[in-house]
Amino acid sequence: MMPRLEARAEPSAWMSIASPVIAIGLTLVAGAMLLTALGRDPAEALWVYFVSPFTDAYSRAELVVKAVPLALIGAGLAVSFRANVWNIGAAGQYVAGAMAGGLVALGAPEATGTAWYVLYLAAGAAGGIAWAAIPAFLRTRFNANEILVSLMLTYVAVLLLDWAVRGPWRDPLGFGFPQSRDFTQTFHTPVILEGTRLHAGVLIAVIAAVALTLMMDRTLRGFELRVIGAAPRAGAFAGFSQTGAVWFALLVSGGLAGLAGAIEVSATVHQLQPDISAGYGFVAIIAAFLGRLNPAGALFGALILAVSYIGGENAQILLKLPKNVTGIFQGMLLFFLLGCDTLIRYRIVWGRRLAP
Amino acid sequence: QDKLKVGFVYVGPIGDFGWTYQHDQGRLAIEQEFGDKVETTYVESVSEGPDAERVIRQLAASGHGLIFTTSFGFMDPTLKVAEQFPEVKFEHATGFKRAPNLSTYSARFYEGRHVIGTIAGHMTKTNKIGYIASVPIPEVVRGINAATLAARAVNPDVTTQVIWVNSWYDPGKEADAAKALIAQGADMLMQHTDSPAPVQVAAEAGIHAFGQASDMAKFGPKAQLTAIIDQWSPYYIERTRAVLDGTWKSEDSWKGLAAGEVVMAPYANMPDEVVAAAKAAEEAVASGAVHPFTGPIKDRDGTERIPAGTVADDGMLLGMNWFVEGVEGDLPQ
Amino acid sequence: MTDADAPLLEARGITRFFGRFAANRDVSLAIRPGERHALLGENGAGKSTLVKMIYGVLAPSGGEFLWEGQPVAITSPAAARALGIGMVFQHFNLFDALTVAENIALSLRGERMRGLAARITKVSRSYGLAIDPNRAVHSLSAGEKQRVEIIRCLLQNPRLLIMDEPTSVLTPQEAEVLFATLRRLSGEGCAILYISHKLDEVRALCDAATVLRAGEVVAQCDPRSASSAEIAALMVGRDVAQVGRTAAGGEGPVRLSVRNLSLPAPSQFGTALHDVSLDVRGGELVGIAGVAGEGQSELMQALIGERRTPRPETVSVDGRGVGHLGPDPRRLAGAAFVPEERAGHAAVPDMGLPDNVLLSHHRVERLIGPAGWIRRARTSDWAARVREAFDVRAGGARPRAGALSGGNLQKFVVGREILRDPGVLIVNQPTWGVDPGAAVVIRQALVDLARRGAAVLVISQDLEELFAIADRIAVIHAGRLSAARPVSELDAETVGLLMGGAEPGADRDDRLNAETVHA
Amino acid sequence: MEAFLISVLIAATPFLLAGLGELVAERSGVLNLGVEGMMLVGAVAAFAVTYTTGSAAAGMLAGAGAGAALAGLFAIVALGLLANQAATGLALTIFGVGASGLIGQGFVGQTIKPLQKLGIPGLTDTTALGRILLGHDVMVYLALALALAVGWFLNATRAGLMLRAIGDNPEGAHALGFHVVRVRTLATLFGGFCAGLGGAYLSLAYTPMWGENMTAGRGWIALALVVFATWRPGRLVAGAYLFATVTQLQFYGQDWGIRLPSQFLAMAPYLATIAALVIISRDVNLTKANAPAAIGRPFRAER
Ligand SMILES: Nc1ncnc2c1ncn2[C@@H]1O[C@H](COP(=O)(O)OP(=O)(O)OP(=O)(O)O)[C@@H](O)[C@H]1O
Ligand SMILES: Nc1ncnc2c1ncn2[C@@H]1O[C@H](COP(=O)(O)OP(=O)(O)OP(=O)(O)O)[C@@H](O)[C@H]1O
Ligand SMILES: [Mg+2]
Ligand SMILES: [Mg+2]
Repeated sequence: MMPRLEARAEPSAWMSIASPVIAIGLTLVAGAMLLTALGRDPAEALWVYFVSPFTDAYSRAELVVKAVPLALIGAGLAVSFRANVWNIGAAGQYVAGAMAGGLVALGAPEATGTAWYVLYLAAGAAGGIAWAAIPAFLRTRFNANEILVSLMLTYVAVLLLDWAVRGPWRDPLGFGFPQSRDFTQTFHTPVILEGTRLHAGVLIAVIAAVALTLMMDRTLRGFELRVIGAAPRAGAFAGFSQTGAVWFALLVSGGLAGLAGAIEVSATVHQLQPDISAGYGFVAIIAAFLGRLNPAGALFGALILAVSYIGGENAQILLKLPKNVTGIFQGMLLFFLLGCDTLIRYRIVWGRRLAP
Repeated sequence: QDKLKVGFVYVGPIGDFGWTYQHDQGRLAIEQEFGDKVETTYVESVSEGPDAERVIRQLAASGHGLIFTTSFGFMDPTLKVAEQFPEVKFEHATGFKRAPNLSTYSARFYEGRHVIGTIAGHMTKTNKIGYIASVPIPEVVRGINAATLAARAVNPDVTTQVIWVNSWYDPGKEADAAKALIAQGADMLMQHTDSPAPVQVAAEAGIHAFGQASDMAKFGPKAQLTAIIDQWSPYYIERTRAVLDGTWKSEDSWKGLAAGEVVMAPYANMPDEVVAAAKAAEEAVASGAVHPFTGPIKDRDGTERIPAGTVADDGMLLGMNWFVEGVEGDLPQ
Repeated sequence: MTDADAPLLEARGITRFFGRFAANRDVSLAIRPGERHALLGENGAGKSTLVKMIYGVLAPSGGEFLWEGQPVAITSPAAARALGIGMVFQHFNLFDALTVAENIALSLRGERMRGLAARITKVSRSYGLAIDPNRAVHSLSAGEKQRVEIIRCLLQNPRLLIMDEPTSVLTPQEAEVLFATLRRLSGEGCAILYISHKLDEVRALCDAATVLRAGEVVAQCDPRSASSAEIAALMVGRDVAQVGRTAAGGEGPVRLSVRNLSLPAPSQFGTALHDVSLDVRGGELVGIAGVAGEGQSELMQALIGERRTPRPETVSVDGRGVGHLGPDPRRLAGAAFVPEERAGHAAVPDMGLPDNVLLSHHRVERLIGPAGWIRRARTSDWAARVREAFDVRAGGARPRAGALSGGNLQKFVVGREILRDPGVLIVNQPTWGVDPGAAVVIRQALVDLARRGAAVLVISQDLEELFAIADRIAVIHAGRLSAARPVSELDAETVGLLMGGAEPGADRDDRLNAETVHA
Repeated sequence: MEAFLISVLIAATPFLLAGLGELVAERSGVLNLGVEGMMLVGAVAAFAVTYTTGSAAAGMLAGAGAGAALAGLFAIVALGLLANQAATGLALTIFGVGASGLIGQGFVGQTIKPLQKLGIPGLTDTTALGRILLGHDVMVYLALALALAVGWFLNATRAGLMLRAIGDNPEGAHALGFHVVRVRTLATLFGGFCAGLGGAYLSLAYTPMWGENMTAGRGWIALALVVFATWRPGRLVAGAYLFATVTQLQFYGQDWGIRLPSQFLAMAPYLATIAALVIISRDVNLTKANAPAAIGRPFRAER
């Protein structure tokens, strides 16, 4: 007897809480099977993956450090996806933000004072916004698919950064290696917990996510984006501008991605180099979906992903498990989550229901 | 019970059959050599960005006594963690920042390039060497120059055509670049990228190529003349032993053919007299009789960079960002 | 081994659940060859559900079908077609991107495309339903689309033809052609199962009727010998009131004025508007008649402000030119709108009723506080008032708009605008697919609003409706609007001719030219 | 120039294979963004099987099968459980990258015999045209044949008609008795099959080896090509060759003395894609004409 989906009269409130829990549970089960197949003790391996990152203060701080850019980008993407605008190029906007920030930090080596740091962050956001404005313009003006345009621009941004740090921005004292000069102390995001790398960026991420959540749920602007995402013609009837929504969604998500780039660079590596992005832009998409396209939820999604990353590193160190297992875990988690979310609006029935 | 834990941080996957693969071979050599006395760990595909510091620290914190970080981009994070863990010994490849518990090491691959340049100078019929280059850093530029100088010493008509692929590892791009070079008339392919794709292309086109990082002969048994093998095992074994013996101290190691860190794969597919010339060149460099960068050397604008009778010092080598005469292709400044 | 006396198709005790909800319960009926059988019932009575089961689209939860006396399991539309059952769907079931011939080929098994075009032309000629097999379906008018659906059935030589509300998109004249076709078919022995809300039509055409209410059969009757009022009472279970009309009040001021409105077609599938002009005075209800796809949606878009013109004076509300403005300023000027499609245009199905109030009222009813903050309590309050005033029934305290039945959602979107007491109300298809009971409520509300001094413009394809409520009627055809004339000077025949494009300056060729110019 | 054209023909082949598969899937209304993941898994499976069995044909099939298997996963989640197709596709890519790396661990640094070149003695070697057009491996021609076959299937067969109808209006197709989910699943599997073949081409012919992430973004380009081609197989062929030309230019361009930083040359394919998208999309009628109206929209059959 084949299982069927049957629509629920109303979305299940219970399932919307339970779904991520079930998804994580299923990931654990499937993961355990995979680990067993690889000849590992699943209990130990799962402990390393999912518990060990919480066991000491430094690791806990690192979880947050890893989660900050994911959360910032993910929160923006949640807004964008809700408006049915598919910004897949956050990685490019992240790089553009880091470069724009770099323009300030490298251009003003003598600068001191918080104002400069704020200017630096603003430049980062502006860089992301500028990069996101390209797909926004091409979509609204020429109807060009924003998924593909933003994606292609990611490659362009990465190559541009590569060129910059090997060319004009190369550190003259760096033996020709591809990296810029170090940012001065002015442009370091302050550490907020001594002895760790936990930095003030986390505050920005939390504030941004909460603010965006309030905007989406409580303000006309958020309502507008939700309406246009859910029923574009109703948006037109309400007098909301589709073009405006595309611009807004891309600029907000691009701006946050750019901000994430600037923060990350100024908090961890303190200089520009080709490899600053570490795939954040792409993975943040998962964070947004894990948070069910709710900006505050993206905080949670980012944290889960951070656990899977750091757990994955620990698994390499402690269990000598290959890195690829982490990718498989992330893929599975997303599959299960997407699958389980179906249960919010549908129930599974086996065979035909003949009577109520 | 006092096992020494040795950690490795890799920039790529151990499956790249190039840079990271060779470092991992070095790691395995340590296990071979010391057996029960050591335990090794590696973390692969660590991006050179924000993650590196955490990974290195995690290794230090989990009881590793010796940690090799095997890419230039790990320099600052390694230094930072080294400051936090004074009892742990760190070894950073290809960098230039040191600390009491942080050594740096690299290998003089350009010595190998001198040898393959010599071979190419003898073997080329079209007088054109194709060079698949990854990214424009001094390490790569130095290799191009060393090979070109050696080839032109044998045959002044040789030119080297460079194509940048902007990647250390992208088989498709490397193959495409190789084909483009062959189309341009190159009958010797050199590469400073990690995949064996160019050797395969050479094999297919019936021309010759030089392997990179590891012996790629099986990808082109008829094509590969030799390969420059990154042989990290002697250094890794030596440094591990030093830690075990308590004799480790911070230093800068930059060794080449003489120390067996740069090894030439078996010479093949060439006449005996070329083999002899290759061996002679190898021998001369290893013994120190010949330095690949001996003046007079002009860059391709005609400016004399190394005057007659002098050899380039290490500082010049480390910062090399100009092409010698005979190299064609763009060099970003 | 068929029983000669057995009905062609018999349904016995058919039941169908959607979740816990029984859309059909113990439904039995029988149809004989050559019979023209009407299936009647208010919205949601279960008519479409029943015929979908007969056609194999849905599977019954219980009960059985007999074909010529033998039990059959109709497991798929293909199985139904193999038996000789053809169906014309309530909502067109055509593929816009494909040609007429391709659309038809899809429902014919083992048919060669090559000979098909010729057969289509032949059959369509013989039934007087001319159609070009090579045209893309998206370029067809609604009436033509229906022809395609019918020809699709005819080519299968059906023995039972099911038609689910076929005439809602036809002019009276086109409907006549259809009835002639159906009579001829039944004369040839084909049974017809006919669903319609238009009882006069049913009484003229059908010789048997089954009435459903809330999924159950409540009556079988001969429609020829019952009055429309009697049948309607059977359908709803009580007497259906008539819309009460008082004569239009004296000459009020012009509150809505449209002046020389022209707009190119929005896409290759749309209709261009040509020089549309119209005045609606306060206190008056003006109707715009027309078959589907003649520019009604385009006109509606232009009136709402979803599409604008550079010149303000093309649309004026209470003397203020708003042609260049969007929906919100027009609402602020005193206008209110109800577009045709309730789910997805007039309302967001996935949102609750308060959010759907916000949709059109966010600016005009001060539902938004400082900094764009939504005033939740006020909004909910508004939604509750609409529900109460218009008897909008829905399960649950906070239902999604999409969970409301069509009629209830329609009452909500109409009520939402009327409760604002707008000076100008423009409604497209106010009671489309709504049952007689709910329709009366809505129509009465429109008339009452007009009598309170508002200018009400109703666009409708339902002529009966317009004659019941409008003071003046204009006809839209090929994007042109005729002059509005008082109902007293009009009859259905005249309007029908106008709808078919009979009157000056607007014949079909002209429409084609217009389309090519704007394509 | 001759070598350039040959390179273009070869470089276009994986784009063409993966693009055709995605085109068919999208025509049925399925947007599968997981092409990159399916190509990678195809590449590793093809290599592994060819390495162990020595048969390139078996490898090709294995690659295609592995791609289809991953597509099956997509079908379960996106078509069966109605999950958001864009997100499911991204998950598929992440999963595919990880899985291919894990499977490929033992095959790094191994070699196989490259795919046999065809060639007509006398013709292939003697003339430039012969060298350019003839004498490639069988997949180069198979990809072209596949394009013809897909074109014929979509435009001239009843099944193709049905597939297009489903991509246009799944509800309507369902009411006519077509099995929407079944057809979409098959189209998705075909998409995975072709993507797997495209991956297999990389690891068996283009560069006969396995390396992690060796597709290097080609799956994404294939996706862009489908839009560029406005969902038409003929245009997809043109697009694939055009795109391969731009890709090859970055190497030959350095040779031909185009003095631009190599990074800018490397950007060219991406910028060209954007430019092409803009040119194609600005004409709404051109895109709309073949764009499957229901693309990406989940469908649930009620019966
Ligand atoms: N897809 C669905 N899933 C669950 N419930 C549904 C669905 N469609 C309709 N319903 C339920 O069935 C009821 C009737 O809905 P529907 O819109 O089909 O009615 P209708 O025929 O238009 O009725 P009305 O007479 O009000 O116009 C509603 O209460 C609704 O909750
Ligand atoms: N797929 C479905 N899921 C849930 N409920 C449904 C579904 N389809 C129909 N219903 C419900 O079954 C009931 C009967 O619907 P049906 O479409 O048969 O009505 P109808 O008599 O054809 O009405 P109308 O005159 O509006 O066409 C309605 O209440 C409807 O909401
Ligand atoms: Mg209904
Ligand atoms: Mg119905």
